[in-house]
Amino acid sequence: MKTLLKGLAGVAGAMALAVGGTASADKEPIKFALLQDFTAVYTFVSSEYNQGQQDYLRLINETGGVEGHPIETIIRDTANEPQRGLEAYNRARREGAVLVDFFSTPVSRAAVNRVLRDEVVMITALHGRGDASHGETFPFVFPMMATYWSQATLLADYIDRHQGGLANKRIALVHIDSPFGREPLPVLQELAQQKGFQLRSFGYPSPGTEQSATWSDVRRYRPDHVIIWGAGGGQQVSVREAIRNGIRPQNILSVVWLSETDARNVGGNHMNGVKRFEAVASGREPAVIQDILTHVVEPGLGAGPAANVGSSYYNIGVATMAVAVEAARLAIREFGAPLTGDTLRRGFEMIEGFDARGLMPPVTLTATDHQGGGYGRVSQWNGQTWEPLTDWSNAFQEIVWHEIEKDAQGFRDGR
Amino acid sequence: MFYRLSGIHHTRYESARALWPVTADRRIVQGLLLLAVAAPFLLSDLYLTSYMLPWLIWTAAALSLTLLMGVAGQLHFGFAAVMAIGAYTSIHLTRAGVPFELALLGAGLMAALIGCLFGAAALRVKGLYLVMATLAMQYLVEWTIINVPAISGGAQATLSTPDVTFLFIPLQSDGALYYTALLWTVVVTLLIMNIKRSSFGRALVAVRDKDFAASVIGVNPLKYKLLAFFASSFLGGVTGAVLAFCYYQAVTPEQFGFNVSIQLVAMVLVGGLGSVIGAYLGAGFVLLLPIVLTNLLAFVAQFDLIPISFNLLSHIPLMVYGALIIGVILFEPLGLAKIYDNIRKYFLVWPFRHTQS
Amino acid sequence: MDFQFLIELTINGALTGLMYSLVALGIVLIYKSSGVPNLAQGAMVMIAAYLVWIFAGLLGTPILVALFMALVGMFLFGMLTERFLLRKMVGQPIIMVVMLTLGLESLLRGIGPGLLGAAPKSLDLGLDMMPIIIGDVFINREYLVGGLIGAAMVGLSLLFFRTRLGTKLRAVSDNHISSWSVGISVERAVAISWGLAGISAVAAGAMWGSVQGVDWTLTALLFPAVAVVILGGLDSIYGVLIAGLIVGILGSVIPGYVDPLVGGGTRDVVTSLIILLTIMFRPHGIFGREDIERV
Amino acid sequence: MLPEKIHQNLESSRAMHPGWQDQDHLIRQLVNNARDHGDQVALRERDRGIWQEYTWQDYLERVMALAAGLETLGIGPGDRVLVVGDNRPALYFGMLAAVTLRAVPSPAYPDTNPQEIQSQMEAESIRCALVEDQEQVDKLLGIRAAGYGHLDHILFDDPRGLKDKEPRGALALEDLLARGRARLEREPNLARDLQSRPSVHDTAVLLHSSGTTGAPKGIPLKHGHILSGVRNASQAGYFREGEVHMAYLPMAWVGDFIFTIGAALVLRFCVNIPERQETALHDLREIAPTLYFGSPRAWSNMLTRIQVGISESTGLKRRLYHHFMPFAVELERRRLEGRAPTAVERVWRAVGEVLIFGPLKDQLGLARVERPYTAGEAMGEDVFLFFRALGLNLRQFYGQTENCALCVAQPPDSISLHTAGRPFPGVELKISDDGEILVRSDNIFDGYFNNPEATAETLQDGWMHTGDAGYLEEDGQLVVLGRVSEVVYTRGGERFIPTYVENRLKFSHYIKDACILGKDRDYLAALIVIDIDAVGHWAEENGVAYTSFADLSQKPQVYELVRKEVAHVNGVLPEALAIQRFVNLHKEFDPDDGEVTRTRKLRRKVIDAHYAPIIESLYDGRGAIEFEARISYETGESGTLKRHLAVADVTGARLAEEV
Repeated sequence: MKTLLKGLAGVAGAMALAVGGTASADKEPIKFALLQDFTAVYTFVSSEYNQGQQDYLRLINETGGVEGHPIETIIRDTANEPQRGLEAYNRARREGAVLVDFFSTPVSRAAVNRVLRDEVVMITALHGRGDASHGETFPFVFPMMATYWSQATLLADYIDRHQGGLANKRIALVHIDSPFGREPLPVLQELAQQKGFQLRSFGYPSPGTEQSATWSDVRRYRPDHVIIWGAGGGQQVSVREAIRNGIRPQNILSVVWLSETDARNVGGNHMNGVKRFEAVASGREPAVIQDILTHVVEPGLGAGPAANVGSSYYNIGVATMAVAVEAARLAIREFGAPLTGDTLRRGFEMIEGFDARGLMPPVTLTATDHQGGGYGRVSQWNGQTWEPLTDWSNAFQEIVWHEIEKDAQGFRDGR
Repeated sequence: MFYRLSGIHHTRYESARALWPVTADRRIVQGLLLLAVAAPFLLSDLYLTSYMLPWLIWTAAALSLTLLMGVAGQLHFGFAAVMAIGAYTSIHLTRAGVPFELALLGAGLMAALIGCLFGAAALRVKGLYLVMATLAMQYLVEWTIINVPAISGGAQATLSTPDVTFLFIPLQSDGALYYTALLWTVVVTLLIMNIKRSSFGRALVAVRDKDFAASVIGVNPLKYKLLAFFASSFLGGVTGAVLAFCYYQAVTPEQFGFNVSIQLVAMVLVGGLGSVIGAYLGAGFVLLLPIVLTNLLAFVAQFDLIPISFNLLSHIPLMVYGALIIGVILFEPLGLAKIYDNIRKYFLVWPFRHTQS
Repeated sequence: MDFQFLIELTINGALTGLMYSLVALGIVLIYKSSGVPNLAQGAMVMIAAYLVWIFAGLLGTPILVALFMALVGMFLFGMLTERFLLRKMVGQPIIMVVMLTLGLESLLRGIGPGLLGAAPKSLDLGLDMMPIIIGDVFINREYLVGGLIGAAMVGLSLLFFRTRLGTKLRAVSDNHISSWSVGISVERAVAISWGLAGISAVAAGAMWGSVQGVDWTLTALLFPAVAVVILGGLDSIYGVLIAGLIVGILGSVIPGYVDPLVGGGTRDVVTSLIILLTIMFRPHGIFGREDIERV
Repeated sequence: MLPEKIHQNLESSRAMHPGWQDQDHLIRQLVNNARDHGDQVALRERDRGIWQEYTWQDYLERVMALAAGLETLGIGPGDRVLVVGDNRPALYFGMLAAVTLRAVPSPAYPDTNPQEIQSQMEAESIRCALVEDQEQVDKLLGIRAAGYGHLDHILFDDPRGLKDKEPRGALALEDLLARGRARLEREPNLARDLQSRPSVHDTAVLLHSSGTTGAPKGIPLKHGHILSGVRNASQAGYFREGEVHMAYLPMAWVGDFIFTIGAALVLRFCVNIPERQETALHDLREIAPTLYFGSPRAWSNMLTRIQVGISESTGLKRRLYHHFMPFAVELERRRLEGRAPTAVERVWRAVGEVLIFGPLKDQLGLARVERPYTAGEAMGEDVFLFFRALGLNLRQFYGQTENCALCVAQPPDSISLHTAGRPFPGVELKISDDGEILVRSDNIFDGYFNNPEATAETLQDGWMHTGDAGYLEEDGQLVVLGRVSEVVYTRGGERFIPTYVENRLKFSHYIKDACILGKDRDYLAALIVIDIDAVGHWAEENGVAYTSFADLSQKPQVYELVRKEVAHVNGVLPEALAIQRFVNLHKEFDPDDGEVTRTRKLRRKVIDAHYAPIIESLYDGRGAIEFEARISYETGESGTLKRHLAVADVTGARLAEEV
């Protein structure tokens, strides 16, 4: 019985999707597990995001791998269901994955305890628990980009610096009515006290496809700025409703989840001037994207439609893998092969000022800070592309870290 | 062929109504139980923790629901909410220092109390309207959990399960978690089987078949409907707690969403309404089929034989799943249990086609 | 000010409600003829929206032509669904039918995004996004059009039931067996009602697709549509109209006043409560016929 | 009966059987069993789905209580007690209670018509009857109303329809039991007294000959006959202690008394009684007896049931059956011829045991049977081989009611197809000069009831004349040919026994009954009764539509089918004895019409009379006949119905087969 099952496991092991690679990468492969939701809730992001991840890893393999080690990916659909995510995780772990990316908040949350126990690195870029930035509490979890708290503070900071200051302003937070939508509330409330502005939150029910009543109310509040906090189809509805209700696009600021597709769906030039938080540069200009075009997309090795290359979510995917590969490189250099979850973690914690050749703000991860500083910038839709308005920066990190500490403490107490 | 029925005679009605009067069935059950007990030694941790464990727990959930839907005939499209109540109750109780064993009881009671509110609708309507009413209540419970941070656990809306012991064994190792789940599932299984052949079970069946008629023969439909909701919700609540502690080890509202309710109903229906073995088969089907399909497709995809997009590939399990549910309902409305029954009968009457006596 | 807010909420809510009616109409048409609660209507709306998008967005045919082709396509789709799936379910318990339509929903939700890509598609019907402003009241132009179409579809359905074919359908909805005995083909009537549900799905898909983009989230329209259907009565076309207005208005006005107090989106709560309260106090809805159960 | 008479009988019996111990009787066996094995289950009865058990103590207690009760009704030594009904524990208890009181149970078949019962009652001056249920009570009330005045007591077992409105003289056995119990309590020494009353020389049961020729004769069997018969058989290994036995055969038949009471008491059988006759096969499976007795017809029916079941079965199962069954039959045939199977064959047979034989035996409820027996008439070779091939050690008995049916049996080691076996130990057997089989032993009765002429004819010089023709093989095995009285001659002087040919015909599944004609005629011809189950099934399979038995029997396809069967039998008969023509009858032979006995033996005279026009047509060359069929309705009235019957020639077919 046991041998039979081991045989089965062997077959399963052979299921690991090889990204391929013809170059000199000939040492034993490093396995990354990209276990994401391709069919349920996050499909609006995950297809592009995952394409960026695959293309970048392909680029690495095509150009010699990580210190000669090729990277293999294990890609599975989890349909955003925790039990399927956990199955895929357990399987990937057996197959030797040292890094896992669920790109799904519920699945990541359900897996936190397991990755901590199994010592597998879990990256939770732009999703998952914000308090996972607390490296001591969550040694194997790496948000590695600005948490929602950092995004909120940065947007507030932008208003403060570039749009006439925060003091005595009326800010509306229009959010999807879910834990994710409510996440920025505490930091914004804290800021409202510090900076003396009015804040009101407006929740709309998920999935956010119908928000008209909410926006009538928002209009009545006569906000100076609206921060929209949603994801997927709800975002473009928010933008349309905001504009319909006479809110100038310039005064609409969004969480990171607002993309080219959303702009297309809003249609015309209605969205011109809408701002969003940006954790990673979009477009095809960054050198890494150029390399991908040359080495991966043009030879026909791309993982998806070439049109997606350079889109916001694609580039975020590229950035996550760029950081991960960098961490792997550092780890192998420092600790040698084979790479384990623990050495990879320490590799991550050695990353200093890494910007993926201009794709993203320089990120520095330490044993305590797994967020990497919470850097980002504000960009604006100009009808064609997202045009950066500011340099990479961060803001009010003390408030952010107050939240991080508080929730991490809660997590430690719960254990 | 494996069945030997001759010589089996009963001198009391009790033994004639025994759970497994046929030796071969008893052997099968014993064998399966033995395999289940030995599973931690036979299976790799992947199959133990990702397949066996959730399968057992979901089976317990499907069994709890089939008591209500199959035996008592009360449709319920909000059972995930009932399980959520159990899960959250148990976590908050253990966090407050209540021993796990009592917390399980509390989870069951709380779920049963609120579950009876669901049942209130059943006193008024049935069939499609009951579906809609329970569906609406599922939304209400979900909304309440999400919108009351004291329940859902603050900004992160995630509550990790605290370390607990069950019957003096710390619930830490995979084995301990597995055996706890196994124990619970066995308990639920035996309970449902015995309810089905008790007067309570027969009263429920009478209510299911025609509640007016049941009242004529002296079965109070209101009382039994509520009892059915109470019992089923109690089991569902405890199962929710077991799910949280033994499998997820953390609860978030998404784990008990509307789609989970639908999946539970699918388990019960695909398995076969009211059938115990069907709950096992249905839970396996609904829970494991998409996983197996996904892995299978990933395996096939690596050979690059089929030039289809990754996007389509990842949606195939969803389509197949939908198609199979349609298929089962169209071609075997009595579910997988009926298919099992057909296979069993095939051997039971071997070498004939029908029973001969 | 407050009064205007109320008016705005009411008007926009009413229009939204009428757009829900578009989705609900399909459910009622099918239930009326065959007693089948089609919980895949949301998915049919999604498929219809994808069809319109394929013709208009992908192939670039003019929007009216695209709509017409989608109408034909969905009419056939509805008929085929009835012929190959639902017809075999005659005599099965309601729960089986419900699960079958849910299975169909799963299947469709895999097919649409699976074949066409998961990212939302934009569907441009050429409607101006700017609201109509009357005094201080903003009226959503898309909702206005959608609401008018919704009302028109309901009206058309009512007229249709006065035609010869419609009379047959009415007879079928009254009693299968007696329709049979006077020579009306019940199967055909039921199939046609599915085809009509397909047509109403096109109207709903086009409108909602234009409002929120075309992707799987269109299936979520099922929930408010169910509320409309329950409130109006499962077999009443008038009910769709009236209940659509009520659900839309309540789902707009109540959250408009309550949301700021509780800081959450209460519209689904309102919808849930409408379903619950209707079922508890008037299970057969405002206009629905009450079944008499015999032992 | 007068005490002096009884005493006189006793004395003469003592003189005849000096070896019998006076207190060695059936009741003593019962007492011993209750004393030594009181907690063991003696009797089970299926009642409303479950099996009610009686231990030996229960058994004894009930018999004693009933005896005590019966005595209060005035039943005493020498009284005959009529017993009518299906097998029921209470009836067995009642019979033994009567035996305890030295009265004589006289069982009758439950479907016997009132006239026959009345003549039996008159012949035996019955005063008390022990019956099963309301149906039999009504029958007896009818007889009483018809003028039989001596029936004082009707004791019934099943109170349904009778409770609280008992007719005059009727009493529930349950009430009698209570009465007896009360009496036993009042008189502490009564039980012991009752137990010591019977003697081995008492008549234990009064059975009846089948009445194939003339009126039934009473056959009294004494304790001693039964005990010695059972002991002989057990000594030869035909029964063992503690067998599980199924009591489903009619209580009026000698075998049932011997097995269910005689052997069961001596060897402590566990006796099982089915819920109803119709459920007997199902109940058989629930019990899975270790000893099973079935008439050749019952075995043959069982085989038909299997074959019909298999032909309806699914492909794989059918193919497996059709592979393994012929294989095993062939193996068994060779084994009987003395050729041992090879190792490979043995292994393959073991595979078949798992796949087919074991499941089949399980389905039939014969999985535990170690001693399957048959007796009564000749058994078809294919039936015999089939069950032996299944792995059942099926063997044949040969005997008559007069010798407790325990006379000759096939020994376990040397079985051949055509012999009846060897005599039991203690049984002497010889063939008379004119070829009749004669037996002598302690289990042969002492004479017919009130019929000295018949007794003198049968018992001569201590030898019983069986009336069967036969011969002994060199190894001492007996071959039975048929009734001596049945030997007849054709006009051409060919000697034959119709039954022998008929039995060969009946080996076909399609033929239920046959009557061979030819005595003083030019050639043999046959009246055929088709088997409605088998032929009906065949018709369904072959798309032959039919409405009724009569319709089916006249279908040309059915004639063709029967013709082949007849031609096959002709193949094993001497040419001069070939059946040349036959008619398919439009109905079955009916015991109510007197055409067959209750045990389905032909009454040729009746048949000759009933079917005279048909028989004539068989010999006058006509191809068909219009027949005025006589119909008996259940009310007892009769009418006529015109039937068109075809007459078929076999010769042509036979020639065709030879070509």
